[in-house]
Amino acid sequence: MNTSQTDALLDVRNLKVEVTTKAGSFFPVNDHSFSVKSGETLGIVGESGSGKSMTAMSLMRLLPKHAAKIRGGSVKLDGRELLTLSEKEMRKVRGADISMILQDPQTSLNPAFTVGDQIKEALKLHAPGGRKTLRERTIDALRRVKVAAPEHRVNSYPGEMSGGMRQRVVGAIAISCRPKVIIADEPTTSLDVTVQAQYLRLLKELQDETGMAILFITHDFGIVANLCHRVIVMYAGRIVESGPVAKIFAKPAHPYTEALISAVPSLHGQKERLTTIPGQPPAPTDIVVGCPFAPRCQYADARCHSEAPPTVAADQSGDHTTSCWRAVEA
Amino acid sequence: MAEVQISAQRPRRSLWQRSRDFPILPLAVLLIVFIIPAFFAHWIALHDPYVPNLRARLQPPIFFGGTWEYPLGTDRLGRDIYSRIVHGAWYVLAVSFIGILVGVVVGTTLGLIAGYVRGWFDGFVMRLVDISLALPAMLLALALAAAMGASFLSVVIVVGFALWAYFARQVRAEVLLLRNADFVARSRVAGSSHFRILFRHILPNVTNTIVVLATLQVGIAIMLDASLSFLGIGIPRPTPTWGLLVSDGRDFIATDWWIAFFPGLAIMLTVLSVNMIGDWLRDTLDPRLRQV
Amino acid sequence: MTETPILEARNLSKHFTISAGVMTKRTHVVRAVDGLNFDIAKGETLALVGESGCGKTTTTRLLLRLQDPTHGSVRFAGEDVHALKGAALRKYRSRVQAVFQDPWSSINPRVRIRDFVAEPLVVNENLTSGEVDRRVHEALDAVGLGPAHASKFPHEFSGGQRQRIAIASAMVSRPELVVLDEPVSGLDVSIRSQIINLLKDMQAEYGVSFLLVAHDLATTRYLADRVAVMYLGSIVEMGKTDDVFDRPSHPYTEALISAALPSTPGMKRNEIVLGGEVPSPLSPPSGCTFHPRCHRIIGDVCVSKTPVLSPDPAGHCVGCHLY
Amino acid sequence: QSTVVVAVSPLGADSNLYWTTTGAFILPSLQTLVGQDPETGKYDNSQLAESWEHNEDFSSWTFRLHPEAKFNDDWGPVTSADVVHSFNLHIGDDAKLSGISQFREISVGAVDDHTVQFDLPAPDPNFLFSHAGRGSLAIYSKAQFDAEGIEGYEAAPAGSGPFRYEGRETGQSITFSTIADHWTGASPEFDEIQFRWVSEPSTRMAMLSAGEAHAVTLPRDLQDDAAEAGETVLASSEGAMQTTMLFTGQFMNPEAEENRDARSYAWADVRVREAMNRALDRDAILEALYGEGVRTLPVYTMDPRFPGYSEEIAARFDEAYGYDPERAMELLEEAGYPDNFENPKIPLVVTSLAGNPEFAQMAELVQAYFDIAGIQTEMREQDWATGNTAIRGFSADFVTPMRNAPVRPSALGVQIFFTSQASPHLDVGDPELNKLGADLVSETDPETRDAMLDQMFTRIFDSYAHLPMATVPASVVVNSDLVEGWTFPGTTSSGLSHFELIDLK
Amino acid sequence: MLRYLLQRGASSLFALLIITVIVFSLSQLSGSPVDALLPDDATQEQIDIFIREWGLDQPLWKQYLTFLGNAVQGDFGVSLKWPGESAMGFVLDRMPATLRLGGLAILITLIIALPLGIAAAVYKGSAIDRIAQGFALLGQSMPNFWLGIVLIWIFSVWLGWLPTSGIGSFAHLILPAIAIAWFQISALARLTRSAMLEVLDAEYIKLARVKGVSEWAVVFKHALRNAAVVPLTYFGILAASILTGSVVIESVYSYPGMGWVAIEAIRGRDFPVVQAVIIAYAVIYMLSNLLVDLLYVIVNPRIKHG
Ligand SMILES: Nc1ncnc2c1ncn2[C@@H]1O[C@H](COP(=O)(O)OP(=O)(O)OP(=O)(O)O)[C@@H](O)[C@H]1O
Ligand SMILES: Nc1ncnc2c1ncn2[C@@H]1O[C@H](COP(=O)(O)OP(=O)(O)OP(=O)(O)O)[C@@H](O)[C@H]1O
Ligand SMILES: [Mg+2]
Ligand SMILES: [Mg+2]
Repeated sequence: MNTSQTDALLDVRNLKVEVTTKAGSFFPVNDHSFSVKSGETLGIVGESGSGKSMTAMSLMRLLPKHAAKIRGGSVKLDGRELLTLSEKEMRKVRGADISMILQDPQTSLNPAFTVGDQIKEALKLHAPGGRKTLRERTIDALRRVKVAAPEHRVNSYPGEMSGGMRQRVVGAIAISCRPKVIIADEPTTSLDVTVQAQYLRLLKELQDETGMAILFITHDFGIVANLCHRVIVMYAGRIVESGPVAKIFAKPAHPYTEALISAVPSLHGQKERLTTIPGQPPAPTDIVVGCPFAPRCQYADARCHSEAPPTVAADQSGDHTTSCWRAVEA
Repeated sequence: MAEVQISAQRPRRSLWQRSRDFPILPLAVLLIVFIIPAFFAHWIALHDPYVPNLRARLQPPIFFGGTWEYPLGTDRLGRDIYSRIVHGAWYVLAVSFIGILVGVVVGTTLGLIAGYVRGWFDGFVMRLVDISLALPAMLLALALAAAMGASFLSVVIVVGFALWAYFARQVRAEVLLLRNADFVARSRVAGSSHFRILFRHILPNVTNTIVVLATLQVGIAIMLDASLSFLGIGIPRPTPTWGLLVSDGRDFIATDWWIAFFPGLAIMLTVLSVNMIGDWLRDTLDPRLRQV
Repeated sequence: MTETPILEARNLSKHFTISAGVMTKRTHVVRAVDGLNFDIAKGETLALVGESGCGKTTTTRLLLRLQDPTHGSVRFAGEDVHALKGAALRKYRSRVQAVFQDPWSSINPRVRIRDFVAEPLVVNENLTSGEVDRRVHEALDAVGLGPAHASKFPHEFSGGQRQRIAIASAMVSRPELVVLDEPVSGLDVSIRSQIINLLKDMQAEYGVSFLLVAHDLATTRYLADRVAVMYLGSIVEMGKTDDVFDRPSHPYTEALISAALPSTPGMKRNEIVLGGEVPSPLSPPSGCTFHPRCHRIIGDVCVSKTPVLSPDPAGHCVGCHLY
Repeated sequence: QSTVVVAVSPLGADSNLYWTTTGAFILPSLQTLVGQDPETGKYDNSQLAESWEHNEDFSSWTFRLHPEAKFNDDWGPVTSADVVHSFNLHIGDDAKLSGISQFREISVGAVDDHTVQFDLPAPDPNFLFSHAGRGSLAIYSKAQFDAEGIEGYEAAPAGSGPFRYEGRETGQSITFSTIADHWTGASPEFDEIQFRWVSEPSTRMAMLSAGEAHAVTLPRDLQDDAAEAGETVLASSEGAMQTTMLFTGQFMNPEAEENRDARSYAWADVRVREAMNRALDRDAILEALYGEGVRTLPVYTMDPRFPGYSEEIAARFDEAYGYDPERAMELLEEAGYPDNFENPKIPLVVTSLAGNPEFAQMAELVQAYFDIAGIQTEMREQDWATGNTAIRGFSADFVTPMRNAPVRPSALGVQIFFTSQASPHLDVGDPELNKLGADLVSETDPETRDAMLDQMFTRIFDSYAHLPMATVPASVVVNSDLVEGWTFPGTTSSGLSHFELIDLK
Repeated sequence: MLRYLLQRGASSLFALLIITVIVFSLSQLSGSPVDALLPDDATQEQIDIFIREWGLDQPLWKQYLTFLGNAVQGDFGVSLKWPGESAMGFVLDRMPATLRLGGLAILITLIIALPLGIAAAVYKGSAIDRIAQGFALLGQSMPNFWLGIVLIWIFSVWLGWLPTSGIGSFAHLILPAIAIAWFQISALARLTRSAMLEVLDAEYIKLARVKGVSEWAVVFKHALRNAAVVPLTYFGILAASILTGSVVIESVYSYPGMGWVAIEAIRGRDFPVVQAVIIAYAVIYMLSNLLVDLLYVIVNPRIKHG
């Protein structure tokens, strides 16, 4: 386990989020610890509902007000604790130091304002300037995300743009104040293959240019394989495995990761029958004893069903961890 | 994709699961002031609601100098207010129920067809909706009463007329969405006729809307009935509809306040409870309707 | 796989007229589908791939007779689909079925699973209710759901289970062709493979033909026998899956396949970067519609002349002036 | 400057041209020929006519005008020319006045500057009623007409009364100022009087309580409440109104050609009519409706103030009409309705739409008493017009409340409500009454007339031709902090008059 | 834009045409004006003159066409109850009074309902929300004439702050406006609350927060601009219900506006005025809906761009 990494830009320790609903309360983020360095891309993969977005929103401290509460842990950005900041201080951090690209380009822009206004608003909040300079910086931000004819596009409404273009505008808002960390929550799910490729390339270029860290949330292993340096795999609110991408693809330590990787048909390989994971993930409010993946795991034994596995190193290097009894035994 | 996941994460809870937050108190109130009186008036009334007792005129309610014989006091002709309210419940129930039924049947049918076939018929129905919204119900009621005389029927027609357009509009809007739903396409692929699609697939999906809307309209119907009585064009005397009771007692608000107060309270409690239950139904069955 | 085709689309076109805005009376014509020609053989899977808005869904809707074509025809077992009436139409309805993308909206939430699955039987065939039940249970069984589920309502099922139910309903009338419009893209990875396997099994067991529309190229490759690549309403390349994926001929196909991310890290790929925006079908470019973004443009001919889709001896068709 | 505010319910029509209204409210700035004593309601010369006389058979009437009478605003003295001019306006095509049809046959001429003579087509001993109680003729200034035309009247009609027309807000109010040195010597204690039309009684009551109004008209029950709250209820010195319930249809002559359905009316049988009368506890009903001190009415339209009043009938009232439910049931049984008069139900008309608040209650009370005797009724909410249409079309089948306000001379009333003479549709179809009615019109000998009227009332009384109710004074509630008193006879259509006599504190 | 409004205008005109048919046939259904307008003792001759004058002897369709032809020119004949006044002229005369009253009622509604609804949405589940919802429910369950009378007694009679009835000063408007607004406040507050809740859930609100935008700006700039469409749509209905409310309330407060005219005219069988007043109501409703359409385009730039 990579404890107390001194060079970590964003360091999350034992983060716990509780959600309370009428059906009961549960922890969609359960004791999460991870960190990212500058210039690094950390992938977060996991099934729908596994708590990826919750993790992201708790880092921004923008959890749904009544439903969810942070129940412990620490989030340090550049050594500064974010969880204890006042709301006002936190507002200064948002957008400026840590920013976010949301999932759906169709709905994440306000339809009532021009895209120029929406970019300008972010700039004005964190780097005020005169009308003219603001406008120039707005156009510049659009240019950086490769929007054609940015001088004209600033006056467009989101409704007049294509999905790919809108997602680039969302990107422009996120990077406009040159944040240190960007959280991208499935930014390409609804985009076409070709557009997606363009967008990912753009993100990479921007990262090279600014040295920002990216937390990339996705459930597409293709993206992880091509974009990320390290990855954490989540299942039912827990981190079940984390480590460098190459290692995890080469030798997944958790049965869930293993199954997930082999369940994806390959574009070029053989057409053998796909591996499947039987069953369904547990409902969030289900009370889980033992390993949450045990009911679907082909290796599960009695202990897996009765006792939750600890997080252990999967190999000697210490940068690859997993929580599985098999790894403990090994 | 986003949508899919949202629904994937929040599977529908069954009605039973949601019944935990059912508003018990409003239901109890409704039963006590509305439903039970409506059906069992003869058993629970203390006096004949129609027979004046000229010796017991204007008795105040109990605790205000009255007696248990007339717990809510008596009116100008010495009739027991409590018994009149209890008997009136039936008519209020009947007017709102039948009036809304008229509105539901007319509005839903037109809305369903308009939304499904689109084209000129849709345009025509929407114009009718405009027209009915443009003609204040109260004026129509007045004109109708002048034309055919006030009667139970005319009140029901007015209530139905005032409400159908809301059903038509809402149902149509929903049908417009539903007709493009995949399950409708699937059903057509399977070979279903338009009739079957409309009534087997689309109608069941708007019933929640209709039920919720109907519940929320009960209040409006009762209020309309009361206003009609106020203008002297409600259900004719001596039927003790609540609206008539309030409106008969309105002149005495400053002195013999109980004549109008208790029927008014009955209206208020009923409408309040119905609305609360309607709100709950809406939140439970059909959150899309939040804007109704 | 080169038997007589069960379905033939000839010069199939669908143009939509839309008004240009609330302010003007002008209208535009959207050529959503423009002059498609393709066949589907018995037991074969043909995949349609292409960018969003290129007309894939519209094509399926034409085949399913949910819309009428502007030009051209669809023949199923030799008969013009859009001219069918009465009993012949009912027959067609039971022989061609569909599965849609969204498992949440493709099942009527107010109908029991049994009734949903049984619908193609109930409306097209005269069966006793016992017979219907038997067939429904059979179909549910085939997709791995027990008969106990028949009396439940859709909201009691997960996305993956719903998609199984949708497949059961599509298969219950033993159709000869099933149109699959993005059948797995709404599902999580771990569930997705279950459905893909199921579809393969079904085809193997019943010999049904599939018309598959898919976003995900890997899935397409895994499921399809032949692929048709669409761009702005037209097919630009069509051929055996392996041929198209391993040796793409049309520049657009090349770009498309190169853009797909390999699922293992460290794999090299020569990504072809497409310039410009996806053009709007409202005003498609002249000549070859792909020419403004093409990296292998050869000259004026691309701008002025519409290429034709010409097959090579192996049946691989490409619509490009290069060939 | 002091303004007296009087709030009443809205009038049937809102106009300065009196003849275009049906005649409910005469502007207090205008005068009629004949006045009435505020205490006794007797005709007097307090208005424009100083004296009058008629020929032997009541067919020619001569009025002498007060020579000192003059119009306000310097429109000159009131002369015969003004009377003739006004009369011609009143019988024009746009005239809607109640009773104006009789006027149309009259010829009027100026004898001299201050004498006018009316020549009637038939004798009319009650001619003065048209000039006082009913007030069919209001005197406008010819000089103003000649100078300003009808527009002048519409803007501000000059009158000769103790008030000057100041202006109106249509539908809302009308204001008059007082004339300082009026030719009659009347001098109101206030500078202005404003009438407000307010339809909600509770709002009027609120106005009174809030001190916004000096005097308001209120329904009976609210009068009690107002009295309890310390306000003063002033009743008119004379009966202002009679109420009754009438059977419709020409039930006394079921054979009549146009009366096709009369046979099916239960009340075509005199026993049923008696039973219905016997079923009513009038004392209780009237107490509930009008409070104490209201007189029962032996025969509708018969009034002690007018010729034709019969002491004998009044004396027999209790015996013949007294409350006796047992007798009522016996009668019903005899008439063939042994138990519980099932069908047909008798429709009782309520007309709350037209704003007669006590009619609804009257109907409800009557229904309750009928019910005790086993007479089934149902309420029918119906306005006057619909009722009149039915009566005119001989399709009326209901019992309807009716009022006679102001109380007409007996001869006039009985004609209107019971014979075919004055109103072809309201009569009860009794050949005998119709004949007497026809004879009465040409009869001029007072004694014979008295006898004939007596005969008619006896006939009506004995055949239980209606359900008579009460003679009721007009009343007004005044704010006891502001108003000391006010005497008015209650003999006009609106009940109110003699505003100059309002006595402020 | 213009075309869009023209289109809406044309369909409104069509609706108006239908309304004229309804209005006309209503007057045909009811008892004859003869009995309403002539005294009980009118002679046959008087009746005949009347029938000829009013064209009551013509065939129905002819009567309708005459009616329509005149109606188009704003001529509904002369009032019967207010002699000397032209029917439409009389209604138009009263219209400013009603518009003033309705305008104030709308203003009160907006001033109270919008902040209340917004606050309830922003502080969902808090005390404010519960109070707002309680208030909303209460507002929807009290008969407005009853409220009107209670207000008179409290504020005019007992407290003596405001006049009981009538027209004139601004003070005269306050009570009736409140009585009319009461129900609308609850309806609009509920609506605003739910629209705001919907919008506050949207992704772009999240994005605004991610940018570090203050809560105030999130609510009033980002959310309200989008949520405003819903209350705006309601505006047309609001206008109609305020007009309807004015019928009863104007009667309670003896406020001589259009609603008062409507009732008095119907009671007095003044058909020309009844017809004029209904048409006038309909026109106001249609116009307010056109206004809403116009505002739509302003609030919601998406429409402008097709
Ligand atoms: N506002 C909320 N109220 C209650 N529960 C919520 C809320 N938002 C999310 N949840 C629950 O929290 C859990 C984690 O949700 P989260 O959105 O983090 O999943 P995710 O991994 O991002 O899924 P996806 O891939 O679908 O975006 C889920 O079970 C979800 O149902
Ligand atoms: N009913 C319609 N009216 C007007 N245009 C339409 C209609 N249906 C589809 N189109 C247009 O036709 C084109 C093709 O649409 P289609 O839905 O077939 O694309 P698709 O390939 O299925 O896209 P996706 O991958 O996003 O589902 C699009 O530009 C679309 O906007
Ligand atoms: Mg998420
Ligand atoms: Mg599609």
